[in-house]
Amino acid sequence: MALLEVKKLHAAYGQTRVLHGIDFTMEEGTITALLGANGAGKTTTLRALCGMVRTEGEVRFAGHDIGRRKTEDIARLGIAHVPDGRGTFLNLTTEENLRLGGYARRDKKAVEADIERMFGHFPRLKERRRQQAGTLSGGEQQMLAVSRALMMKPKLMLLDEPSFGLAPLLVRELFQILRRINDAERVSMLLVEQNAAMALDLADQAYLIETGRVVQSGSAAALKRDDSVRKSYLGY
Amino acid sequence: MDALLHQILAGLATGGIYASLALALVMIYQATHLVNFAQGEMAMFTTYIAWSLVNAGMPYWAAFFITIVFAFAMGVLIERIIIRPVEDAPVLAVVVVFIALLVILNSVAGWIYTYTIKSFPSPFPKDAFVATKYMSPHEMGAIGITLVVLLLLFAFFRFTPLGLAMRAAAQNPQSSRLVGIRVGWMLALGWGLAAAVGAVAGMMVAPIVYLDPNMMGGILLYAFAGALLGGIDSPGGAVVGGFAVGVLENVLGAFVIGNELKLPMALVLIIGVLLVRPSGFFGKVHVTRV
Amino acid sequence: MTRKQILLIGVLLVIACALPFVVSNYRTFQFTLVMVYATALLGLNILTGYNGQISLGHGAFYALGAYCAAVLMDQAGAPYWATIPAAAAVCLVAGFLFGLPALRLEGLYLALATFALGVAMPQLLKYDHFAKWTGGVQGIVIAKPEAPWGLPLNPDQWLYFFTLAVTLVMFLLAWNLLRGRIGRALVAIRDQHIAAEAMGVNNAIYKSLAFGVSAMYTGVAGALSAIAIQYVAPDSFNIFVSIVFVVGIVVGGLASISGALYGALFIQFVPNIADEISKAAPWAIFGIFMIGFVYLMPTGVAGAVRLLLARRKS
Amino acid sequence: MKAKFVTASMVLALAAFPAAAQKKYDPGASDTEIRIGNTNPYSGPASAYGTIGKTIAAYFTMVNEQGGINGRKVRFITYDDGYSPPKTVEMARKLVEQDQVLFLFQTLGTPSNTAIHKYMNMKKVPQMHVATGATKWNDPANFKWTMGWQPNYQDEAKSYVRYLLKEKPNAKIGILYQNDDYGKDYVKGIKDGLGAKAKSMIVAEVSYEVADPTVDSQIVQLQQSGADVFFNITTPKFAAQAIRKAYDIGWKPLHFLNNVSTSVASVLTPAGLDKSVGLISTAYIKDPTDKQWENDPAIKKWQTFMKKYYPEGSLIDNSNVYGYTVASTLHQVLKQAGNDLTRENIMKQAASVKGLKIDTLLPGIVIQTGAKDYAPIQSVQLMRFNGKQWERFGQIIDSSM
Repeated sequence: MALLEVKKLHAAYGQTRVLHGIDFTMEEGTITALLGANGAGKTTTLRALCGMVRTEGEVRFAGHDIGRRKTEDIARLGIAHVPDGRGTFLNLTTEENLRLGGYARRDKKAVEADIERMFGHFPRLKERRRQQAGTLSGGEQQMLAVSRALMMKPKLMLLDEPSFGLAPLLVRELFQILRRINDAERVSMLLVEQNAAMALDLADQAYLIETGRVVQSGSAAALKRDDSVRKSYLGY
Repeated sequence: MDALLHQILAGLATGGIYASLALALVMIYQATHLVNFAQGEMAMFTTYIAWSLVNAGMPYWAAFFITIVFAFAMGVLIERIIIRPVEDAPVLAVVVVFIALLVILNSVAGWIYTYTIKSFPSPFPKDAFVATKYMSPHEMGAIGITLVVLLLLFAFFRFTPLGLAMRAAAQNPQSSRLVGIRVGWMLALGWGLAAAVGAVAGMMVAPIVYLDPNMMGGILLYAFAGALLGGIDSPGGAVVGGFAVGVLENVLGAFVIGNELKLPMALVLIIGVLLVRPSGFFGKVHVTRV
Repeated sequence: MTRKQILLIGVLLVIACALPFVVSNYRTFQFTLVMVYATALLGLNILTGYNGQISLGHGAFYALGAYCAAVLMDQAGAPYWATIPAAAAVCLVAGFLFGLPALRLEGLYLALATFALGVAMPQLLKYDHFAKWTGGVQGIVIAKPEAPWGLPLNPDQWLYFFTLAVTLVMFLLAWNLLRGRIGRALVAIRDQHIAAEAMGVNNAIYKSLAFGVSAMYTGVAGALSAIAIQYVAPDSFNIFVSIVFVVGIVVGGLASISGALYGALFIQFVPNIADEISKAAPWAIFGIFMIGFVYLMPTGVAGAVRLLLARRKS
Repeated sequence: MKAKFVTASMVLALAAFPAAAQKKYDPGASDTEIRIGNTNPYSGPASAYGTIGKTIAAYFTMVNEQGGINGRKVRFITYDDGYSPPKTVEMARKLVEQDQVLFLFQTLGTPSNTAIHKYMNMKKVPQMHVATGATKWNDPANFKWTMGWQPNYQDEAKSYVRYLLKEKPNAKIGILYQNDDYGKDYVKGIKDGLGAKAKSMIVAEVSYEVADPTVDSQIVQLQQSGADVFFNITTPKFAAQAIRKAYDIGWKPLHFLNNVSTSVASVLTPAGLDKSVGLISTAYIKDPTDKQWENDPAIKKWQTFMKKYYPEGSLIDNSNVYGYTVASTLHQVLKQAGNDLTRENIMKQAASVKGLKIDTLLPGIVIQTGAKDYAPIQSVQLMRFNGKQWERFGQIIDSSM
C-alpha cells in the first residue's frame, strides 16, 4: 500500500482556484519531487496535504483519510511540513524550536536524545542553542526548520523549497543530509523545488505540475532524460 | 521623610493590586495578542464565587482553590463559546465582545449579589509580627502571593512543554499547528490561566478595597498602564509596572500635583516613557520583518 | 454615484425632512440625538475605520466640543450656531496636537493613550482652576434655541433641522474626503503603512490630520449635543461615552460612511430596548445585543447590507 | 343601595376635601390610574442606587394590591438613565411627552436633575422629591415645580460644624471628599459653617475619584497634615476604607462621617465595628441593621414588605428603607390631593405637608413643607457610634438654622 495517495485534489484560496484535480502516489521510504513553474500549484499542494487550504478530493495517508482533518491532527499522524518561509518561531530559542518539534510525541524521554542527534546533524545549531531563532542566518534557520520537522519523528516530510536563499554550497550540504536521513531513518520526503536539477538528483520519483494539474510523472532518472523537461526546467 | 516613605509603601500596597491584574492581562496577551477589557470583571465575578463559598462555611483555602479551578473553567468556556465565533473577525469586533462581556458580568453580579459592599476575608493573620502602621499584613501577604503567582507562571512558561507550546501558539499559530499543537485549545488554556490569575488577584484585592460589582472598574486602566509600562509580553515587567504605577500615583497625588490631577498626570508620564521606550521596561524589542 | 443611489439618498432626505412633522416632539428629539451620534461616529470611523488608529477616548473630543459650545454661549453670549465652527476649530487643533505624539504609538499603546485621555477628560473638566469657565462639577445650563425668521417650527423641530443641516454638511464633506486621494491614502496607511510610505504618502502628516479631522467631527457632534441637551456636566462624558462610540462604529460598520448612521441608531435605541426588557440587569441585555450583532454581522450592519446587495445582484 | 353608597362616599369626599369636590385631572391621571415617572441608574457607574427605584416600584405594587390611592391604581414608570444627564433628559421627555405621566418622582442624581430642571419647570410638570441632597431644589420662587426631599448636604455639614465649634473650637480640620457635586456641596457647607475661621481651621482638603481603588494615600496625607478632626465625606465603599485605614495607621481624630455612609451592616461592619467607635454622624431614617431597631415594628413591617414585594432586594441596604420612606411621603401627598389630580394641586399638596410622621423615620423627625419651604426633611439628630449601635444625642435640630 502506498504511503500517500492523492486523488482528484482541488484547492482554492477564497474564489481563486489553484489546484484542478491533482493525482499522485508516494511509496514509503522514497523521496518524491514536485516540479513546476512559479504558480503551478506546488506549494498549494503541500499546503493542501496539511489541511491549510480548503480542498476537495481524496487524500489518504498511511491508511487514514486526511482530506478533511485539521492541520494539527495531520501533523500528529506523522506528516512534518517544512513550509516556505521556514515557519521559525523567531522569538524562541533554537533549542525551544527543536523542543516544539517533539511536542506531540509520546516518547518524551527520547526527545532529549533526538535534540542532541539534531545537533549532530547540524553542529551550527548547537552553537546557537540558546540564541533567539530570529537572530539566526537564513541557512541556519533552514537547518533549524528541517531539524524541527525531524524532531516530530515523521513518516513523511514535506519540504517546500529548502534551497531557497541558501548559498550553493549549503544547498549541497543540506541535500546530502536529507539523503542520509532518508537512508538511515526511512523517512519519506515530498520535495518541492525550483532547482529541478538538484531535486531530480535527490529524488526517486518526480511529478511535473502545470497550472494545478499533473502533466507528467515517472522516475527521477527518466524525467531527467526527458527532452521537454530538460528544456523547460533544467535549462539545457 | 516619613511622609514620603509612608506614601511609597501605601503606593506599593495599591500597586500590588494593579500588578496582580496586570499579570492577568499579560497572560491573555501572551496567548492571544489581545488585551481583554473584561479581565477585571471576570476577576470580580469569580471573587463573588469565593465569597459565596466562604459564606457557606467553607474553609478559606478550600474556597480559594475551588475558585481558581472555577475561574479556569470559566475562562476556558468563555473562550470556547463566546470568543471562538469571532476568532477571525476584525480585532475591533473582538474588542466589542470584550466590552460586552464586561458590561454583562458587571450587571449580572449587581443583579445577583446587589451593590452593597461586602467584606472579604483575608487568609493572613491580623496581628502578624510583620504588621506595621505602613502596611497591613494582608497587603504584604497579597504582594507575596502575587510574586508567588508570578514565579509559578514563569516556571510554567519556561520549563514545561505546555507553556512552551502556548508561547509558540501565540507567536506563530500556523507553524504551531504544523508541529501538532492544538492552537485553539492553547487559546482556551490562555484564557483559563488568565482567569485563574485574575481570580487570585480578585481574592487578594477584595479584602483591601471591599467586594462590589465595580471593584475592578477603576483598576483596569491602571493595570493596563502598568502592563504596558513593564512590557506587555513580560509577566515580571507587568508586576514591576503595576507597582511603579501605584507608587507614582501616590507620590504625584501627595506631593506634586494634588489628588484631582494625579491620574491624568500619571498617565501623561507613563505615555511619555512609552514614547521613549515603546516596549516598556522589560518588554522584548521585536524585530519587525517586512 | 449611480442614479439609483442618488434616488435613494433623495428619498431618504425627503423622509428626514418630513419626519419631525409626523412624529412627536420627543421622537424628533431622539432623532436629533441619532444625528449627533452619527456625526460623532463618523469622526471616529475616519480615524479608526479608515486610518486604522484605534481610539478608546473619543468621548474626550465629544466633551471638548460640547464644552466649547456651552462655555461660549454661557460666558461670551455667543449665538448657538456660531459655536459649531468654533468647536470644530478647537477640536481640529486639539486632535491634531494629540495626534502628533500618537504617531509614535501603535496598537495597544495608542489604545492606552486614548483610553487615558477619555478617563482624564472629566477630571480636567471639573478641575477647580477651570471651574470659572466650566462650572466645575455643577456643569453649565444653556438655553434652547428658538426657530429664527419667524419659521413656524417649535424648538425641537428647529433643532432637528439645524442638526440635520450640520450633519448633512459633515457627511458630504466626509464623503468627498474619503472617496478621493486622501481617503485612499488613509486606507493605504492602515493596510500597509510601509508600502504607503514607499509610494510617497507622508504617513506622519496624514495620520495626525486624520486625528485632527476625526476629533473635529466628534467635537462638532459634542457641540450639537450640548445645544440639544441644554446642559453639560462632567458626568455626561465619562469613559463609557468613548466605549459606546467604539461599539457604535464596530456594530455600524468600520470604514463605512453609512455605518456611522447604523451605529448611531444602535447606541441610541438599543440601551432603551435593553431597559425595557430588564430593569434588573439592563447592561447584560445590552451586552447580549452587542455580541449578537458582532456574531451575525462581523463587518457591521453596513457590511451586511453590502453583502446582501451584492448577493441580490448576482 | 348602590346609589346610596355612592352618595355617601361623595359626601365623605366633600367633607374631606371641600375644595376638590369635582374630579379634576391633568395628563397622567384618571378615574382609575395615576401615572408617575421616574429615572434611576439601573446601569452604569452609579447602579448601586438603582435599588431605590426598584423599592419604590415595589412599594406601589403593594399600594395597588391594597386598593390603590383613593381608588386609583398607581402606575410607576421608571427608566434607566445610567447616571448620564443626556439620557435623563431623553427619558424625562419620554415620560412627560409620550407616557404622559402626571409628574416625575425621585429622579436620581444632582447632575441628572440639573439637566431636566429647566425643562420640567417650563413644562409645569412637578419634579417631585428629587433624590439628591443639593441645596438648589429648595427654591420655590424660581423653580416652583421642583422639590427636594432629604436633608441637604450643606445643612448636614453645618450641623457638624456647629457641634464642632462648641466642643472643639481650636480644631485642625482635615477633609476627605468625593470629587463631584455631592462632595463639593459638603465642603461648601463646612466652609460656610466655619465662616471666617475656615481658612485657619482647615489644614487639609483632599479628594478622591469614584474610580479610585482606594483612599489609603489620602488618609495618609490627612494624618500627615496634623489634623485632629476628620470630615469623612465619602460613599460607603470609601467610607469603610477610610475608617479602617485611619485606625490602622493610628490616626485618632474626632471623626465626622456623612449620613450617606452610616449603615452598620454595609459600612461599619466591613470597616470593623471596633474601628468605628466614636464616629459622629446624623440620621433621619432608621437603619435596619442597627441593633436598636432590631425589633422595631416599622422595620419589621419594612422587612415583610421587602420579602413579599422586592425579594431580590438587600435587607441591609439603607437605600431600600430610604425608597420605602420617600414613597410613603408621596403616598400621603397623593392621598391629600384627593380627586383634584392636577399638577398644580399635586405641587400645592406637596407644599402643605404638616408634621407628617412616617414610622421608618427616626423618632422626632417629621416631614414639613410650606409654600416657601420646599425642603421636606430638615430636622436631623446627631449620633455617635458606640461599637454596637448608633446612639443619638442632643436635640433634634432643624439643620437649616
